[in-house]
Amino acid sequence: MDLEYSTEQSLLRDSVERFVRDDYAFQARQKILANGGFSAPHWTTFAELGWLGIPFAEEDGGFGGSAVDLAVIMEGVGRGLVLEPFLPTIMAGGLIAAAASSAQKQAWLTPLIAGECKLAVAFAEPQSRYDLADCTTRAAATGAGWRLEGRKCVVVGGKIADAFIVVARTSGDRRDRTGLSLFLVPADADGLTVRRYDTNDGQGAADLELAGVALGPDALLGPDGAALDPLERAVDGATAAVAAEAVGAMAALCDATLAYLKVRKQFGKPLGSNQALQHRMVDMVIALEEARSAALAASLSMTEDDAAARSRAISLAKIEIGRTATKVGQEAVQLHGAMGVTDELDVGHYFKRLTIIATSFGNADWHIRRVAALDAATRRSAPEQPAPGRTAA
Amino acid sequence: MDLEYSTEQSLLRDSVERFVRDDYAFQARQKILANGGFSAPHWTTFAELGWLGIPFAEEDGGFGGSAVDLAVIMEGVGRGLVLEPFLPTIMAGGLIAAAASSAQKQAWLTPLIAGECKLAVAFAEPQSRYDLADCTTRAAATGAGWRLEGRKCVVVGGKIADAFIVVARTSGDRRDRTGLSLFLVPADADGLTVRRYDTNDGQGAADLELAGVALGPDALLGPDGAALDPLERAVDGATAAVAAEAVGAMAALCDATLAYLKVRKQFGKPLGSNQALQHRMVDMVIALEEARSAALAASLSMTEDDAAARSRAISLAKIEIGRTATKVGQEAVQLHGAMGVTDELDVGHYFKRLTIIATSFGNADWHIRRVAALDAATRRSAPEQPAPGRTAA
Amino acid sequence: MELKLSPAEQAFAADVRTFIRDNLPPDIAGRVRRGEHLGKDDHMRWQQILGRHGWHAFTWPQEHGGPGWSVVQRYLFEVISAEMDCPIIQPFGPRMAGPVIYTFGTPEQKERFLPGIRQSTVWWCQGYSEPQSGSDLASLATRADDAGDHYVVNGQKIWTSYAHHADWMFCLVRTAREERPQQGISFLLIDMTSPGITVKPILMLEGTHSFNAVFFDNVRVPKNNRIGEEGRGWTYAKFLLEHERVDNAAIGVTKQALSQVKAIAAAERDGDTPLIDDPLFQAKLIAVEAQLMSLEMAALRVLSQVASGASPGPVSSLLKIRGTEVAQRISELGMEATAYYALPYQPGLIAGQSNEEPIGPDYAVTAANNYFWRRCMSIYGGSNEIQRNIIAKAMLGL
Amino acid sequence: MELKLSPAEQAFAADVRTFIRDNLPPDIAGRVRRGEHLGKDDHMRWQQILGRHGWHAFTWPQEHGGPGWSVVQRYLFEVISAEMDCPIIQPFGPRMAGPVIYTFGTPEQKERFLPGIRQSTVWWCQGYSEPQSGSDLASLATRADDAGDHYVVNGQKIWTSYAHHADWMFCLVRTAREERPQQGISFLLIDMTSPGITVKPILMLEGTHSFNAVFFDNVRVPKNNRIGEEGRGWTYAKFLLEHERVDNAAIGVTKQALSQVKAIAAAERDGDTPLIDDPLFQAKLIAVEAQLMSLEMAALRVLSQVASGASPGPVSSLLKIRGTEVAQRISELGMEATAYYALPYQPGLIAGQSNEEPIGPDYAVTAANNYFWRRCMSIYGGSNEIQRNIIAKAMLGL
Repeated sequence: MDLEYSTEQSLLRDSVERFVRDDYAFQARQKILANGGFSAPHWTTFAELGWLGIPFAEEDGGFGGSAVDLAVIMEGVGRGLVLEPFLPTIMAGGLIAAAASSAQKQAWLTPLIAGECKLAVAFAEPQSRYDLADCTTRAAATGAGWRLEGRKCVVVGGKIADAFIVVARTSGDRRDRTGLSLFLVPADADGLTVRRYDTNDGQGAADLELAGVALGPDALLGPDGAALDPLERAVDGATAAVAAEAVGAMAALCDATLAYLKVRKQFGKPLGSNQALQHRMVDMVIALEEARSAALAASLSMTEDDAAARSRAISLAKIEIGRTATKVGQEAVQLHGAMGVTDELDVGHYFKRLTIIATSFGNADWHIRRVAALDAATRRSAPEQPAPGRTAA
Repeated sequence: MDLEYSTEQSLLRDSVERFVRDDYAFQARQKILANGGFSAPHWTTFAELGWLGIPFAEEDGGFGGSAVDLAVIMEGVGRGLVLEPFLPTIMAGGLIAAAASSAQKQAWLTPLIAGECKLAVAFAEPQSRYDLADCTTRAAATGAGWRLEGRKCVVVGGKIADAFIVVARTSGDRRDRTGLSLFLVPADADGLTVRRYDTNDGQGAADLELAGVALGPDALLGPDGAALDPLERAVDGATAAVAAEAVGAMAALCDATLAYLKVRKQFGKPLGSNQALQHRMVDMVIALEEARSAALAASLSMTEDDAAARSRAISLAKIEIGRTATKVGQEAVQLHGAMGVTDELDVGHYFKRLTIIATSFGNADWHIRRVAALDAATRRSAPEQPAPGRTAA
Repeated sequence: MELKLSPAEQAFAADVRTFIRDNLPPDIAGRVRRGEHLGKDDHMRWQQILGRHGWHAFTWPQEHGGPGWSVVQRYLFEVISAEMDCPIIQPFGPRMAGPVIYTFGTPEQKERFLPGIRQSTVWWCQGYSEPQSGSDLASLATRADDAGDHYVVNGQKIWTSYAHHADWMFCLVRTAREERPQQGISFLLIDMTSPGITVKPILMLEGTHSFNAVFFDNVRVPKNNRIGEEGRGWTYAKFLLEHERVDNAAIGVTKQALSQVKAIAAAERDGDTPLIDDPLFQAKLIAVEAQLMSLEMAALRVLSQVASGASPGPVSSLLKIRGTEVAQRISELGMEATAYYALPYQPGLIAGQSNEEPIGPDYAVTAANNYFWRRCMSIYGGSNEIQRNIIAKAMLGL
Repeated sequence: MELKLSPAEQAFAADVRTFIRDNLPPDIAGRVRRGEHLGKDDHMRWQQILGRHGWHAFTWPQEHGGPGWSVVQRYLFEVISAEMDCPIIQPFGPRMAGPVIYTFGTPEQKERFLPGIRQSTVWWCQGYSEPQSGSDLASLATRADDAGDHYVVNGQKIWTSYAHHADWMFCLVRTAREERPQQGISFLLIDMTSPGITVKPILMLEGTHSFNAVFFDNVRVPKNNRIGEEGRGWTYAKFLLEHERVDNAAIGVTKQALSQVKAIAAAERDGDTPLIDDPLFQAKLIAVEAQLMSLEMAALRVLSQVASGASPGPVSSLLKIRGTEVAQRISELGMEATAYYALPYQPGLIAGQSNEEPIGPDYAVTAANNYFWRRCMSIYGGSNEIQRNIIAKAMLGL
């Protein structure tokens, strides 16, 4: 057991913190937001600093980093409220790395790591809520490849993605756990309508309408019909990543709120001299530490071989992230008073991003249900544990 | 609409408050507790003051009072942590008043109002949790009357009851909503084993073992097999009553805690000068006011003709009582520090009683499920309400 | 004691329903129902309809031209209005400026200002908060210097709701420096078209424009626009604050918001199950409904006391705290109900100024927005922390 | 970074399991599992078994006769002990008196007192709190007057856990009045058999006896029973308090408590459904498990920092706050799970001194009791409010 950062991780953290501090101050961030939420020079920087290659194997041109390494970057992403679609691209890259042929990797992963293409994963559908198996988009084999019909929604990062990984059904019915496949779909494919739009957290997204999108045979990523497992793993990984992002955003809010309590005066003394506010600030900091621990647990669980154990740990962590992100976000706004509800202060923007994180990749209720289902399956397969009573003694 | 006490209600409240103040101070109450939880002189007082007749019709020898009148007494019962089985007796009396023949009323209700007999209602069973229809105790018609077999548990007030109203099944299966009947069973009936015991809140209870208890035909209360509706009404009424009791207990805790904050000194100043504790005291008081409002809503709903609407209002109120009783109880203990967790201070005893109230007649989860079930039934029978969208405009 | 409405109260409720059904413009009702950010015209059209019927200043006694309703009638009017998707009546004229003017104003002031409030031909705003005096209102610094028959006002107000719509402002200014900050404050009525006034928008976190900063640069205000005595403005302001808190419970609007979230939850499907049948979401809805039921009863109890002549007192702080918390919670559930459709941001639709297609279901357009916006409820009108201080001091003697 | 245990750590864990399986008396394990109130004999029997194996003072370095375990080993030992239903090792000797004695004591004191602590032949208690000094420890008034080679102690301690079992007390007394209350305090070791000591029980709200009031009436305490310098007792006391808070997170015991509540919920039926399949109860269990998982990771992070030589500092306050809250919540769910069977009160069974039949299911006997008892967790060891003050001041600079 060892919970200290390695030297490499400490260096990575320093470089991320430096980028956020020097290049991503709130005013700079707002300018990027006003310009559509993307800075090409920043994307180049991400590639140059190696961030876009962190989680990929060295033989694929990456750095062979772990989920903890990714979390180090994501914490900076959260602290800086970074707008560029880093995570969507990394998530798509992860699916390619896991499932693609070497030709496909060459075609997509290599330019991705080089910062030459931005991807996004299209998994949600209008009726699906958080159920990854709830998929009605269909892909039919044609002589020449595949033909896709259906609709995907709220594809985060889709506003500026060059291509999408689209989850489509090659067999089975809506909500079947088998029959899902992954397809690489360029944003300019014929028959694909991309409705790009802004989101409340500034990240940007898109809805996709696939009306007979014709794709070659090389568009299929991984084995036909077996996409759910890698997709669940990718979403679990993305969940661990946004958990770390949430920690960064919460840390920024705690810092900002603490500073405000010290500086702002009311009734002739600093706000922070009010014990009631001190205790609430303490509760924010406790929540931050809990979030940090939960996010760490999530990242560490990504090395878990047993998918059920991994998903369970990710869900428990996401429940905590949901609770703490909501609490810290709401309290930071409240303790800032009227300033906290304005557009001009960064606090409201952190709050909105945390709100969206809490609702992404499954909200707390959804993850509670997932843990419950996993545990029920375990109980069915395991002998009953005796209740802690006298007779069992 | 009129939410002010009538003159009679104000007088009743004064008389209850006087009794609690003069005859039921904490030391006096502890003495009664040490003596088995019952004072015969007090019971006589209850009868003399008319409390035992409050909710019964004048033609039955009562005072024709409402649920609000009963609540006025119950608030005093809560404030004084009164131990005598007032509510169990009133609850049993209500079932008699609702279902009994005039001979049965003469035999049971008249002495009850006169303070000559104490009753308790045996509805729970070991497997039933809060489900009133979950009844396996059976009553079979014999030539000479009835024969009861089964087990009832945690009959509150049963420790010193002279007789029980036992819910037993005359037809149907466990959890059927029909086939339940009520039987009057004297505590000394042949075949009845009463296991009397103390409870955490000092009220005392009993478990009943009915091994071929033979009863005459006049033991059946009301029509054969149709007891669930009046039983639900009686339990709803008792729920409204303990809601008012909880308000009395919470008010006592708020008073005690506020006084302690003003008197107790730490670090050279009164505890109550700490703003963090002030705000928590305020939250206790807010919870008390919410509880008071919920309890009032519960009592007022008992005049509702529609049983579903009544039950829904009672359940909403009990959810609130559960939440506020837990909060006020826990906070009162916490703000009293180590004193709060001792047996010698009244605070812990209020806390225990509030804990038991929260778990009685259905805990919050159970009432949430009941409201959900009632609403689902309404939705099934009513046309769907349009969602507040554009298209519905 | 009786919760049921008397026959007279039932008849009144029926009248209100009929009037609203016959007179509320459907386009306005639609915008309210969809939770859009209303424009000045939406508010004014409806308020003037009410004004012509004598119902705009619905809390006023008959002697000042109000309908002279009982507290129960007022309550019914508010709840029914919310239920039927009426816009909230903007309080600055009829709930704030009006009562101060008819209680403390001169006969000339009454004659001059009350009709415009009753008819809703004049939009008022409230000049209280300043950059350096958030919850500590009495520390205000905007100065009104005596210049014979008028004052010269210099300074800045902030968080001024709808100053960009307003014709007049009622305003607290400092006319003298005294030992206690509450002393030396005066209460002025200021014509917003006066030279020297600049209004700058402050956008809210969710992108809408309700708040403003208002700057005064040598603004001349005639002395006969002062309410009551010079230096006693704090008294008049306090008179208002207590009434505002009871209003802030806003039961009717909150009940309607809960119905809407229930309707959303009935429309949303999780797999094949309506979200409203999901035990966890359902439990949260029911828990908040239970709290709202308590809150409504608490508000009715306060109204009942007010009707018997008692002052609402610090209990009004309690209603403000819980009323805002419950409303916020409901908006949070509304957002949660929309899952991923909480993300799309369509400001044109939110402002009702666009015909674009909603990205998700209709009801999702304003869901997150509404949640974000409602965070300000526990801050305005004296933050909930200040309300707790008030209860601790005034009610508990701590 | 790696959460998995190294092979050496795995081997250690296996050793611990084997030892406990082979040596823990089944009657004691049964009592722990049933949540009964343990007697002195139960504790002493197990602690002496551990002592003979060198594991009673398991946090001690080898130079003082401890096993010299790493923080990970200590953590594993605690978690496995809890999992296997070992009694909690009473901290007063090995976690409190011991470290103060081996850190600040004289060679004679070490020789005299440490063996009895390592072997658990002596029961220690902590004389800190006084009636007028709850969380404000430094305001203590118990007086030790200089009488040549000994002190004469007069005064009263309160909330003294297990003073009725104790052979010795470590005790804070006032040897001088100085300007700051923290000055003039000395740290004495007092033989509980000394003439003039009276121990009076204080019953807890749930009826058990753990706490006492201890009265000192001219008790003679030899000066060589004083730790360190006269007047510097506060320094030694503070050294202890920080360590205590990390322990107060008590992860192992809390994890075991959660398992037990899950087992109860699997055994309870609501209709035909096990309570653990009830969505609402399940959701509460899972929510608290999520929080416990965070808490465990937070404790491991602190341990990892301590292992690298850092002091736990104010983060230990954070663990104390959340550790106690989570444990309380779990006990609350355990009580809730038993529905009406939370009512029966069977003190004989709770004390393990009766063979009467439980009224309800076995597991219900101690469920409410356990919930009531655990309310003291957020009060003892410096109340959670005091911990928040510490964090605000020491960590946040407020």
